[in-house]
Amino acid sequence: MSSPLNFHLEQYDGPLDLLLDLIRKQEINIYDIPIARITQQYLEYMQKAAEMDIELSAEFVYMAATLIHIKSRMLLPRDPELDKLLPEEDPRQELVDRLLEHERFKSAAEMLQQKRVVEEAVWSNPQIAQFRAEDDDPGLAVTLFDLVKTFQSVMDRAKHRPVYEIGTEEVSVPDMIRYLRGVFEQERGPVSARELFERQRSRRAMICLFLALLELVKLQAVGLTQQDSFGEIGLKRLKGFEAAFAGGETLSAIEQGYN
Amino acid sequence: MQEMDAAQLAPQLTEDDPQLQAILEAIVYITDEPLTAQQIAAAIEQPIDKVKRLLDQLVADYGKPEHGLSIREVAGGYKMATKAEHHEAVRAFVKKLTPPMKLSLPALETLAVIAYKQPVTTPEIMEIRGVQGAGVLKTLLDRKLIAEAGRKDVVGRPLTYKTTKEFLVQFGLKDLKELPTLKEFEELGRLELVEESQPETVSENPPAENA
Amino acid sequence: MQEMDAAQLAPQLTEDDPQLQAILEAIVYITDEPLTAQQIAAAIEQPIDKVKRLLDQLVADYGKPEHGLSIREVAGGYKMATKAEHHEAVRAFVKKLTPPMKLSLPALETLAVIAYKQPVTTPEIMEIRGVQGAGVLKTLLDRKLIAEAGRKDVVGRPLTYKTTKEFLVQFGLKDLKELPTLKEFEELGRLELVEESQPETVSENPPAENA
Repeated sequence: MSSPLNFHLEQYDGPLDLLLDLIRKQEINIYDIPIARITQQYLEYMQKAAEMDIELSAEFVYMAATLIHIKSRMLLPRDPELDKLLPEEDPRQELVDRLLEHERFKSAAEMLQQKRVVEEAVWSNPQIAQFRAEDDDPGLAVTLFDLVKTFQSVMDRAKHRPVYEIGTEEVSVPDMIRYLRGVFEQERGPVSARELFERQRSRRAMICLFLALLELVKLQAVGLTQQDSFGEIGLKRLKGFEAAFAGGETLSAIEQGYN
Repeated sequence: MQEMDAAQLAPQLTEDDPQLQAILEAIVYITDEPLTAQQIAAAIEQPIDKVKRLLDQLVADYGKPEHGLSIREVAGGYKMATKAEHHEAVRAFVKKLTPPMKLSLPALETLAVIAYKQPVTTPEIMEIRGVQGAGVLKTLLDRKLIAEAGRKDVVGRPLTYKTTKEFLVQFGLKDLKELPTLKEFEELGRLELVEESQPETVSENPPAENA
Repeated sequence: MQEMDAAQLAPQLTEDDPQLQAILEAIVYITDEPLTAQQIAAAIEQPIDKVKRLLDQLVADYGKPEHGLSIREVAGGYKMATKAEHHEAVRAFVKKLTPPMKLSLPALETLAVIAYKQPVTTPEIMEIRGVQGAGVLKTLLDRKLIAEAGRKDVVGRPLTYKTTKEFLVQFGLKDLKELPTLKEFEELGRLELVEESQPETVSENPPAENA
């Protein structure tokens, strides 16, 4: 049997698209689908696709099974007496419903497409920016999706940051030096010492942080600043920062000292 | 009461109408998002009726063929833009503008399903489209054409989706009610089918339309 | 030569004048830089005389008091703008527009961290975001999107923060359980990789310019 489809093997978005195409191209009455013929053509398509190494998704296989099942149900002779008592639904009914539903949404998609075409031919040129005061920052309009997306990117960033797990009992002075190195590689301005200490989740971590800071001050990698007496103590990387970590010798020396 | 007010204020109103209409024109011109008559009326402290009437007058005025601009009702508000029929001439001058965003057919289909069935879950969308995978959802979310609409009260409490105001704007719709009903699409489909063979038993009840 | 062309085309020209005037209006509207009559005439391939005449007609039309817009000759070119006498009204209007909820990126990031990790302390937020400074907390507190949630029982007893009812309202959530999980979000992304290999995302920029 010659196929109604010129098998340049169109890519179908799913089995419903393929079935609709078969039905519409042959001007078949969708309410009375010749299921045997359609099943054969459907399987032919799958065959050709396989020959051409086109991978069809699992839905195509599932639909093939559905078609064959409907076909076999149509072949089964019906008991006329039973039919009177319990008239059976046309085995094709559910498939027809799905096809029609799918087709309606395809039409709706086309309608949207057409509307887009019109909108794409239309331009507007709002001038509101000229009337907005400079100090009100337009910022971002925010949706729930933005919120999740933002959280996701924050988490991703956190994953790729050289941060050392702190707060565990295992934390050591060299750990803290590495941690501080990470902080000051990102931060050039002064960092509040109080905030750094607040971040620590154990007493041990705080002690290690304190010792690590002393080491870095000694190496002249980091300097302490204080604006006024009893004011906030700030930490700032110094010129010696790069040199202190170059080669890794200093670090390993300190490491040995504490082990 | 309205009438009485109108009568009382009549001379004044008539007098400042052109002035007010001019202000409304300027406002519609500068705004980037479609603003409703209510929003405009509240902001300029004028009666809504009058504002609405003058806005509709503006819509009608700009509708005339000698205007290359139009004021349209989109997403419940008023928006000024060039008319589509002049797109070729205008396009020559807007090359620098961002290219229109293209949506793939799967994305459009998914959008159509959401537009008609909202709020709708991912499994429901996949069921109608007959394919697995809802990857285009992220694209639609990124473009702000759809948004999350809470969770459905079924097992697994899946997320549901709805279309946004941006959707209305991008597709030039006044509101969702302006969308043709799904039934209308079905009828179109049936008209296409040459009516030689009458639908058989199966067609008695066309699937219910849940728009 | 110009004149000869014009003479040849004369009858046709007269007929399509309103059409051309509409096109000129659309062009003057859409361009930000003042365009000269020469530039416009060349681009739309129309005689300069006619273009000039119609542009002047447009200038006169918009000059009428019922228009809030004007087309003016600036720097040798034509430019559309709101009329100066309505600037106060327009400025007042813009000021009164209730702005949609807008948040800066740092504020949004902080809010996201609080939403998912609450109750959470400032050091923890900074730790997760990988930045110093928590100035945006005040913004979020001012907007009533977050609130204090007691002190954490660790060294220093830092304050913790949580999201508020207002947060739920703003994001259309029934309760916090409705927040999409990161897993759901990742699935969206994963599905997209599978399905979407076409160049769907044409433009990086939001299509603000397209109506």
